[in-house]
Amino acid sequence: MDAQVETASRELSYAQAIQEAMAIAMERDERVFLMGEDIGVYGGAFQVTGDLVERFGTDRVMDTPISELGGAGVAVGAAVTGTRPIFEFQFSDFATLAMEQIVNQAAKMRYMLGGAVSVPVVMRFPAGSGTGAAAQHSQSLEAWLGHVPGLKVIQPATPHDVKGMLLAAVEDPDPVMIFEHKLLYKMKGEVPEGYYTVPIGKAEVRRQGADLTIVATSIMVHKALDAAEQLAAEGIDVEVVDLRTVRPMDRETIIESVRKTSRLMCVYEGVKTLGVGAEISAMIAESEAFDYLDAPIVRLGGAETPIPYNPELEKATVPQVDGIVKAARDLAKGAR
Amino acid sequence: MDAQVETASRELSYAQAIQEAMAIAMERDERVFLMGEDIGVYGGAFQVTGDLVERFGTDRVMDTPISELGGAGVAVGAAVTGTRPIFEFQFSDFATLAMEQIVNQAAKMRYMLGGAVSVPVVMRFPAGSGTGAAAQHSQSLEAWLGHVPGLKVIQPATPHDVKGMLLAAVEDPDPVMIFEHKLLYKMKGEVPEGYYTVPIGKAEVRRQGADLTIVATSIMVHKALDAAEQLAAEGIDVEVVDLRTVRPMDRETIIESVRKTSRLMCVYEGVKTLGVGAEISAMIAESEAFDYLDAPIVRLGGAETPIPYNPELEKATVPQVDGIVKAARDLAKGAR
Amino acid sequence: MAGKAKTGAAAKKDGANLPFLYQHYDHETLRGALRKMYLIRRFEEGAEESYMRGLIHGTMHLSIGQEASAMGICLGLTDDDQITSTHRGHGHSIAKGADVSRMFAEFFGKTTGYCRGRGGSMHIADVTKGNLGANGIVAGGIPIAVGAALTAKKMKNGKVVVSFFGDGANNEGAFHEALNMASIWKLPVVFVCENNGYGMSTSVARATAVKNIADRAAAYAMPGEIVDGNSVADVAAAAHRAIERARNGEGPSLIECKTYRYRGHSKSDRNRYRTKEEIEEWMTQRDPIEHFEEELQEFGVIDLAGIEAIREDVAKEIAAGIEFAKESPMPDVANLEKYVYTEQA
Amino acid sequence: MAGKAKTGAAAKKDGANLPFLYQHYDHETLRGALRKMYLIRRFEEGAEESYMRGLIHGTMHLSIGQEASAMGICLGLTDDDQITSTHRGHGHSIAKGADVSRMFAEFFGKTTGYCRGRGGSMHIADVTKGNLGANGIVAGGIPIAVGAALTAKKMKNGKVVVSFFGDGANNEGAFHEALNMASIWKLPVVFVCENNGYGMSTSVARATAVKNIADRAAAYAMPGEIVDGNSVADVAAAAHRAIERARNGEGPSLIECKTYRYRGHSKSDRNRYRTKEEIEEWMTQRDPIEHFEEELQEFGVIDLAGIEAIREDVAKEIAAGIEFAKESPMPDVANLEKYVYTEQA
Ligand SMILES: Cc1ncc(C[n+]2csc(CCOP(=O)(O)OP(=O)(O)O)c2C)c(N)n1
Ligand SMILES: Cc1ncc(C[n+]2csc(CCOP(=O)(O)OP(=O)(O)O)c2C)c(N)n1
Ligand SMILES: [Mg+2]
Ligand SMILES: [Mg+2]
Repeated sequence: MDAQVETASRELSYAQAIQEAMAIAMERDERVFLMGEDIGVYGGAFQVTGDLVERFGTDRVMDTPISELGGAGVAVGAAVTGTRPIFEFQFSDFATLAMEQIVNQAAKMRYMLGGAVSVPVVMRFPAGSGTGAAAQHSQSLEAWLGHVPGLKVIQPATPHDVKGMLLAAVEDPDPVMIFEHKLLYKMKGEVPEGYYTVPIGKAEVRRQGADLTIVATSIMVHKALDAAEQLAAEGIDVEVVDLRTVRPMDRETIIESVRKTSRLMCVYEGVKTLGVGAEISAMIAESEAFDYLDAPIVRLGGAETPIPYNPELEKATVPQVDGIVKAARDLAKGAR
Repeated sequence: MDAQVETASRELSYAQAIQEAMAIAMERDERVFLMGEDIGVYGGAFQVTGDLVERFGTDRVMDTPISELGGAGVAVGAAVTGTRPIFEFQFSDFATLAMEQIVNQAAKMRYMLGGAVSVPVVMRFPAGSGTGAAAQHSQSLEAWLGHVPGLKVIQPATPHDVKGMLLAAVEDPDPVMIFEHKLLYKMKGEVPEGYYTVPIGKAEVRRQGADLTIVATSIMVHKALDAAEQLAAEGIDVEVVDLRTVRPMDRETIIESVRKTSRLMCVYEGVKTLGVGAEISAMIAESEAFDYLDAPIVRLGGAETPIPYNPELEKATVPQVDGIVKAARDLAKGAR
Repeated sequence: MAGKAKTGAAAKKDGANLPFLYQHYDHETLRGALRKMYLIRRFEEGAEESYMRGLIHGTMHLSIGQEASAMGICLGLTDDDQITSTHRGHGHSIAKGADVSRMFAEFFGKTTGYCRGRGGSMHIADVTKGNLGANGIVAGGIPIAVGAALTAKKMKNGKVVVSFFGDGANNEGAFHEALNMASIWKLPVVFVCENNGYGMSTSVARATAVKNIADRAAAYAMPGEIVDGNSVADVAAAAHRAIERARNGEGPSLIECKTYRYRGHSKSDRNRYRTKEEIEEWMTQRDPIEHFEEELQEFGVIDLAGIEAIREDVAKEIAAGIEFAKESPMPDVANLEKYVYTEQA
Repeated sequence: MAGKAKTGAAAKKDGANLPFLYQHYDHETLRGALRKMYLIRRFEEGAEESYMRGLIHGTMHLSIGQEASAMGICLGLTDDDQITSTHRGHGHSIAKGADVSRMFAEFFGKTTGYCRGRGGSMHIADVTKGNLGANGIVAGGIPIAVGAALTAKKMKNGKVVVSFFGDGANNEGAFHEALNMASIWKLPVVFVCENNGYGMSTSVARATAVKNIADRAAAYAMPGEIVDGNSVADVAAAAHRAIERARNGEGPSLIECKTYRYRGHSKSDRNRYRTKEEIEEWMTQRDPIEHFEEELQEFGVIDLAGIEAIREDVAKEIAAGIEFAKESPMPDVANLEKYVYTEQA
């Protein structure tokens, strides 16, 4: 799966895997440094940077003032002049303050200058609902950035992937946006030691299946896998594809899967309308795989509402395992 | 089509129609006022407000400093406390600076407060390419806002509609975002005198046809109609649906059309990936209309690139009549 | 809270040596202010405890230690005046007149809450009392306050708007843009920076180029005043001047209240960025409630028995509020998409 | 332009009565500066004419009348130093060493242009000479300049970064956030506000709460200096101080150059917001090139014949540049998506 030989591995949480990736990146390349609000002594709002400041010092683990637009712009300016900043937004929702620098500057600078520069900046966005933090701290905005040429947008779903993709992102000459679901931070998984990369732009089949393809993103990969287990007991054999990269999207892997199963369901947490699943669906509907489709393409996305505070309402806002099972069952029905 | 009786009409440009709508709104309701950069004595970057400041004074046609985030926030705060601001962004690209106030505040305030307030703000976004203004002054970002529950997002394509929809927007209790293609500003069309509204949320069939449905947005409606004329000469009978509203989307009209023609093409200027056409396509692919589809759903959207300065490159970036004709011909082929 | 001002003779009698607060407000109002400060503190302690017990989820930001600025400012406002608040907004909410029962209910996610369970702590609001809402976005409320002040000016309704925000917020672009507009348009708004020394873990010295946030007022050609944010009397005096100025059409002001939060930033704070001694000193030497109590006693506004009565009364109100919240119904999931848009006939 | 400084004896000989500019730079450098100012003006006149003739499309923002600030600032910079520029960036670009042929080629949309025809006037850049680019977003370049200065500090490469922006830009949040960060981190950056009195149609008085943009420097604890932006000598002296300060690790400065643009804001300006008299006065009484010529003659740096020679030379360079641009090839539409991402092996 990865270019590099994987050596020993052990269990790490998703947050630890990110931290390890950042430490390795900083050790390998002195141009790499971290910027963000409270990532130093506080360790980051989600303790992702943790104690890195003690190891690398305040010059390489830089607390910024609460200035998302300016901070992102500083990262862009630093990147374009020869460093490799990793910029942490405290919550992805605050990207709303920095869209100018992300979209008008970072994404377009190389193009506008006819190739004269590259902008090797990495931005990290803790995203998603489920923490009771309500409407302004729970959004999933990856679809916005996925709409922007010049950016690469990833949503790693496992500790293994987030480490490898972050290391790939740091080496990427272009701006890479990483959406990290907050509920994944504590999830554990096998993570190889040392340096390795996981390529940006490649989806991964997490589970082979014959009856139905679910393309899921981020935390929904795990919910889809849970649902697949339940459905297996009913005799419905689900293939689960982890999208991993929103932009550029891995058409081949998805098309191949749909060709095999003839049924497609997209599961994503962002608002359904114009969310990532809209693109997956539309991409298949205009591809050669269209001819293989035996049923409508189903999307399970976030409800058409801001994220509410009340935990029951909050859960109801995004796809849950039960809902995936039900929708997949309905979709698969016609197949047998 | 409209609730109100239409009286005499005459030709107006799209820009004049907007100006007339704003004047009527201000005359009808003293809570209505305009805010924006250089909308006063300058008349607006595209001369949309024109000489309104002479008629209504600087208190109701307010020049703001160059402060998009703050300006939008002021409009939101004014709206929530009892006025009806119409806020002009000089270019839609500058929405990138104000996404925080648009998305976190205006769109969510009613919800977060459990219905205790409404936010009747109107924001106007001159959008699109074709003016040689390059990457930071040519974007089509309606898909972003279309992804945000709490907002209404419209793209009127004709002078008639923009006047009626703007008047509807001003009366709407919720935030309405209007994307106005800059190349439409000088386009002329019949516009009824006086007050009338065109409903938000209703698509419009601009041309009846049997072989193929094109759902187009904004300026692409006109290109699609031109293409349809050419195709008619070849015996291909195209139905052209003007989407008009991105959010909430008029599923019924589109489904009905696809049911009739069995073929769907979406034409839009925004970047193809995750643009408005992705939603139209996905909506049909999961609807009952799926069963009527005789061919893949084709999307013609903007290229996966920032808008270049060079005029030939710029044209190549967005769908043009020739390309629509060719794609529609290919799509229709199987039909006969 | 609409503080009741003394009139004519009563005001004169107290003599000019008394601080403004004690000259300007009658005893009942002052006792009411103390009561509200207790209500704020006990509300937050109650919320904290409910959180520990798993009755409240999510996160919350407690303003314990900062009660004087909320109270001192709101004392000068009428119910018609408006405020915008912050993530640390419980104090502002209560000082502006919110009912703690409905606040608890909101924290418990209940339909009887101020936001019908949709908003929680970070979006607590009470528009009937002029509180336009807490805000999850640092500095997000500042432009909104300026917009509210624009409405006030346009409608000539005499309202004044106060925008509360923290020291961290002053480095946001929204702060800059909003203060500039308020100034050029001479809007009736008062900017109140509650400088508790830190934006999360980042001290003012590390985040802000100037020593005092009020030093930035000059960049917007408005008066900037620094006050002891733990002294109700000092805050109220500055608030009065700024509110009068706003009310008279003379434009905005910036007040910086130097204060301190006792608790961590939120529920995820390891407290590595400040010393125990520092916290200890503020808690023992500069507590705003203790300080106010001493003054009130000194000026004969209340005695120990009176204070005790307030404490008991507040404890009851808090207990009843929690009870109300517990008993209240949860929202119906079927109503998930309600309130996204305004229901139209 | 790396201005050549006089050394030792030569510097001394000129005596301390001369303005800094004439003490510090040798005659050749000074004549070079005049030549560049002509180059800027003639370039823009040439671009304007080409636009009228339909050879250039889109829009453009001419800096005619503002040449002294571009030149006076860049005189103090080496080729390694960097700048970020604005929508009104032709002067900065040329002053920083760009070749007018490649600039014309860019305006004509040709592959030989600085941006290979992708950027046009609003994105003109020449990174080999340290110009990180014009910017279509007002204030968009300011944080980027601070980032470049952060690189300089991290890499200890001795570079100084200048960020040009207009008076209108100073009301953007990006200005505020960027200046604050530059100050707290003591970065080697000089903020240069070219105050030409208007942001599009909106005068400083109507848009900005303070009279001078430099008044805002105090809010970021950095020196703020106001200079006659139409005097190369005044600009260069202030630039020298600020650049030295930056180079010595003492942190950022803000320089406000009071100047004026002769032309409309862009190609869509009805010019309703200022009077003919005002324009006339600046053009006839305060032209930066005329002013500089007078000084140069007064101090014996050049004579009329020398000036005439420069004019002719510049005219030739401009004509050749336009010719080059006309002759250059158009980009191939097949390459539309090139340069969106970095080509990787
Ligand atoms: C735009 C934005 N950036 C960051 C955050 C995360 N955050 C919440 S509160 C806070 C600190 C705010 O500091 P200050 O303004 O001083 O208020 P205090 O918490 O001290 O009351 C931060 C960084 C946020 N909510 N919004
Ligand atoms: C963020 C943003 N807002 C608005 C504009 C439109 N615009 C371009 S230049 C300009 C005026 C800028 O004024 P100033 O900063 O004084 O520069 P000047 O044009 O006077 O050189 C405006 C409003 C823009 N390009 N970017
Ligand atoms: Mg603080
Ligand atoms: Mg200007």
